[in-house]
Amino acid sequence: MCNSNILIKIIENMGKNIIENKDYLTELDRAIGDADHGINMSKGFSAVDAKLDEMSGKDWGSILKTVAMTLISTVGGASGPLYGTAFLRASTVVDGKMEIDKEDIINMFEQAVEGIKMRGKSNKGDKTILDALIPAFEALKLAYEEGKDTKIAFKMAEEAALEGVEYTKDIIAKKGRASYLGERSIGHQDPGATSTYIMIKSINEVLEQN
Amino acid sequence: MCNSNILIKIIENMGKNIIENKDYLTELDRAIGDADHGINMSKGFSAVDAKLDEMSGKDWGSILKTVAMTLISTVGGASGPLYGTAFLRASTVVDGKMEIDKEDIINMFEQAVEGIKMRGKSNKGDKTILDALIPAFEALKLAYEEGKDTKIAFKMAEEAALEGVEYTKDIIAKKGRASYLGERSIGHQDPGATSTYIMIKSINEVLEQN
Amino acid sequence: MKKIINHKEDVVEEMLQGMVKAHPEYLKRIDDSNVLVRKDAPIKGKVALVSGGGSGHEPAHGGFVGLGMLDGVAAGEVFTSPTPEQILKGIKAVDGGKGVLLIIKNYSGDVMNFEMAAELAQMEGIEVQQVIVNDDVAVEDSTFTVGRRGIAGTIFVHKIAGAAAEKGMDLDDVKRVAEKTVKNVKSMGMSLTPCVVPAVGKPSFEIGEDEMEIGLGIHGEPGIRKEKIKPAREIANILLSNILEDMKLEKDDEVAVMVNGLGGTPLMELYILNREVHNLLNEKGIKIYKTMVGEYMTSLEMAGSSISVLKLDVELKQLLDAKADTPAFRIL
Amino acid sequence: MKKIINHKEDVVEEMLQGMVKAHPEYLKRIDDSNVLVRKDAPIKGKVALVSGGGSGHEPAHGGFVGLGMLDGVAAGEVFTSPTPEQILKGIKAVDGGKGVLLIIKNYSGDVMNFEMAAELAQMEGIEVQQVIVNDDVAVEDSTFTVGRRGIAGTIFVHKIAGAAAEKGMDLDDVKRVAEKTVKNVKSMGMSLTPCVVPAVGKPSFEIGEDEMEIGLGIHGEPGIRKEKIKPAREIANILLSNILEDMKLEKDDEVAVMVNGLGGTPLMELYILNREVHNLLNEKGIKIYKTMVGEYMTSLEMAGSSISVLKLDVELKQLLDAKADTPAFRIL
Ligand SMILES: Nc1ncnc2c1ncn2[C@@H]1O[C@H](COP(=O)(O)OP(=O)(O)O)[C@@H](O)[C@H]1O
Ligand SMILES: Nc1ncnc2c1ncn2[C@@H]1O[C@H](COP(=O)(O)OP(=O)(O)O)[C@@H](O)[C@H]1O
Ligand SMILES: [Mg+2]
Ligand SMILES: [Mg+2]
Ligand SMILES: [Mg+2]
Ligand SMILES: [Mg+2]
Repeated sequence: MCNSNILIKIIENMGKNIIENKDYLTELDRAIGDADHGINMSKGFSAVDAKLDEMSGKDWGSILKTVAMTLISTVGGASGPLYGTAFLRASTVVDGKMEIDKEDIINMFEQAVEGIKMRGKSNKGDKTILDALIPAFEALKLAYEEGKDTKIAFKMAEEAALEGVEYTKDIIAKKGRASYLGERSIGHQDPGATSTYIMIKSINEVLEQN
Repeated sequence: MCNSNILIKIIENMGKNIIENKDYLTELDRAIGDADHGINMSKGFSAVDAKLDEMSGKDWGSILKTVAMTLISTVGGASGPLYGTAFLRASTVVDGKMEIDKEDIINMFEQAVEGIKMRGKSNKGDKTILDALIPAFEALKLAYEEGKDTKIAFKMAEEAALEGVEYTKDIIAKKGRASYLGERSIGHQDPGATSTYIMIKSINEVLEQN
Repeated sequence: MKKIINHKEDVVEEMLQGMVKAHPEYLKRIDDSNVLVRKDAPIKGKVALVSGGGSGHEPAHGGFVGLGMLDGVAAGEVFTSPTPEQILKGIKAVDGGKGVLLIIKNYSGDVMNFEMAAELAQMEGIEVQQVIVNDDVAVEDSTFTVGRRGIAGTIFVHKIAGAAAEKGMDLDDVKRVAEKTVKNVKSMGMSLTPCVVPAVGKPSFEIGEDEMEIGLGIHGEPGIRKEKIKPAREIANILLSNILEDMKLEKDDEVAVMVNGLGGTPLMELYILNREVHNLLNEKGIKIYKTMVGEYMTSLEMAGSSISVLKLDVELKQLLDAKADTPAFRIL
Repeated sequence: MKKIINHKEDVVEEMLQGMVKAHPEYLKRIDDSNVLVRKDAPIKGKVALVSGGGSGHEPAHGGFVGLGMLDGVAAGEVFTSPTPEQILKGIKAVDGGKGVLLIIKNYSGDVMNFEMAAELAQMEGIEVQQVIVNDDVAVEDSTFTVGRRGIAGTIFVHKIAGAAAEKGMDLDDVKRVAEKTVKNVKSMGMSLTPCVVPAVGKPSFEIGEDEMEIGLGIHGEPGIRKEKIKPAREIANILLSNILEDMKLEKDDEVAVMVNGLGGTPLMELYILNREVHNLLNEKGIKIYKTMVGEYMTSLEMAGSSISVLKLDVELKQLLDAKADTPAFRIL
């Protein structure tokens, strides 16, 4: 159904949006972290960007694995292994596939979520990436179950991710550097959840044009 | 000529005078040292005192050697090895002798001076023990050469020692802790030269009564 | 900040160069990476041990690379985990075909990065197992960590697992003795002064002129409490009480003891503390088989010390005594 | 003053107890004296080596007692010479019938007390020789010393003379190689912070927040000058220039290098300094045969480092490489 060409466009757009939001993400991480999330992610996606040409024409699994390995070896900071694992797990679902279907999409997201939970020993409510990713996944799954098409499903995922980002403002961090601040982390939006949202939004932008 | 009984009395008197001057010597050492010369010497001579009985009836060499070894192992601080060496060297001159003569006296003093020079790598003018002991020895030797008797000779040695102590006030210290102070040692009397003087005076006090 | 460094951004790079220049007979560096491995790595047919973590704890961990201890280490920035690809480089450089055991100190970053590297290595066909060291009894769920932190007791794991690997034990057995060591070792520390991370430029925390912090972490993470400094005897008592409360030691049990300097405490004081530790353990009828006093896992220039107690059995004693030849620790 | 001690008057006593408790396989104490000797002393038919000095420089010197290095040491109060009778106890306890060599650091008190002990030992029929170590090129005729001071280069003398004695060389030959080592080794240090002698209770000298003192002595004796702290590269250059100006080294000469920590400087920084030392010596075509980086002769908690360069020949290399087994230094 979905050709891997669209994946290349999605990844390219993710990179564009992450890099555009570099300072924003960094400022969020200044408040409750070490002020480098934007720097880390931009470094990672710049490196990914440089590999877009060589990924062209490859299968979904190969592309996602390349993204994973690139992020792992360039991001620096917790988000590297976390997002890297997410992409790596997702890649195993669609290994060798040039075309994928809804089942694959759901499974990739599920694997991404499980990967981050396992790698970060974290879960919803810890004020992390997962507080955007898990609501997004649940909304996506629900939309598909209700028979919605992919574009609608992802729009709903994006909305849920945004709500998740908002939600992270008011809770205490239990994982990552923000957790070192204890109650002082309350009132601040989580950087990782924000970059997750940006990435999901980036998927939508590409789906709309295609 | 001189029986070793008199040596016992001399040593006893040295101990009495040193201990009486404990605070005085310590204060001198406070100004240009580490405020312990009186403490050191009193400790040494108290230990010597405890051995007076067992030294009674022994030969000159044995008595002086016992004093030497006792001072070495109890004085603590530079004056221990220095005075210890002086007494040790002196003891070799009169090893086994129950009676000694002027020749022995001169040789004992000479050995004491040489011993301290060798042990301390020092000489007259360094603002030390030797600035009392060398003048005392030279005065003693001169007095004997001029045919004076022992009591007179030692009085002259005592005077020379006192002059030497005075002299130490105005010179810069080149050895020992006082030398750490450089020019700030000028204007202060040397503790070691002072205890030397006290010891020579102690000899005289005994000679007068005998 | 007064340090003997050049540019603060270059401290780890320059330290690694300095280590290799100092110990060419022990260490080689993998290209320009932050990975140091045994000069003779990979050793075919031997289980390989990889460890590491943030820099700033020297001699841990590069100082323990060599015969009978570690095969390779990855060094992160000061007090920062190494990245997965650095660790993976280490794993690949030391893999002798019998598998690799990762010795990981329990800090979120270290665990995440080492586990990521393990997964990548397994994807490349290398068998990787891991143990997580969590010997610090001071706090549970501190900053940086879920559960207990890994501190100086890690060196016991390096030694014992290293000896097991050196004598040809297989990966399962090397892991088994490593796990046994982790289970049997408990530690706790205290600090008198903070340290200064070069990139930060100022002290890592504040402490009064007459205070000590009990249970402080090796990156300066908060401990149990600050209190007025006490004599060595009471410090030993506080630390040992916490340790012994956690271990179930009985009269006539045999232990190994480590009195570890955090960097700024003179060796004289570590020996004074050791005297207290021995006296206290002797009072309880606990037999001390071996003692290590010195700087094993430091925190830059922090003044303070940690005490580790390792409960021994026949196997652990034998592995503890086995020959070792590394820059920082040797047994003939 | 923040230290891990009990009563300040008991520091040396308690440290000695702590050392013996830590290293029962290496050390024994002579009664209640401040003398530590090899567990297996006296070794009949072997020249014995005795050293020591003030406490506060640990691991020097008790840490170097054992096979291939020292037979016995006498420990004085902090930064104070041991007394002649302590040293004599040491001489008598280690005398194996082939004579004793005293290794004395050049400080007036040490020289006086060790020479006094030598004289007393000779009176008892023990053959005693001595070497005086004066490797510090920083100052001539400083406080405490006539001529140059003995600092970290002393450890090279311990090792080389120790190896000579261990292999059965006679007293004249052991003294010969010790003298050769003294002649061939030059050192210089710098400090960033003072130390605190327990009995005194306050810092041994003052130094600005951004200053270093070049050529400071290990008891805090004045150095050449205070100046603004410089990067490691320049520190190495200053120290090495002074050292090399004094030695006559030529291209292709082989040396051993020691980068010694004074107590409070992290090992990371010592390795960074070592990198600079190696680079500078390499530039001059001088070959570095062996490097030692760590705390060998400290000054309590003083931050700083000293560099020692030892010019080698075939004999010195062989003795430097020889097996050694002591608490603080081992070669397999
Ligand atoms: N254990 C974890 N599980 C999930 N997400 C995490 C975890 N730890 C950190 N994160 C995410 O990583 C983000 C910080 O990333 P980044 O700043 O790049 O790394 P670092 O914290 O190492 O500097 C946090 O905002 C959080 O969302
Ligand atoms: N090298 C030396 N030669 C001769 N006398 C010396 C020498 N060094 C020190 N002294 C003497 O020792 C005295 C100090 O003795 P004392 O206070 O007991 O020892 P310390 O200086 O070790 O505390 C000095 O006043 C000086 O007279
Ligand atoms: Mg961050
Ligand atoms: Mg970061
Ligand atoms: Mg004095
Ligand atoms: Mg004194």
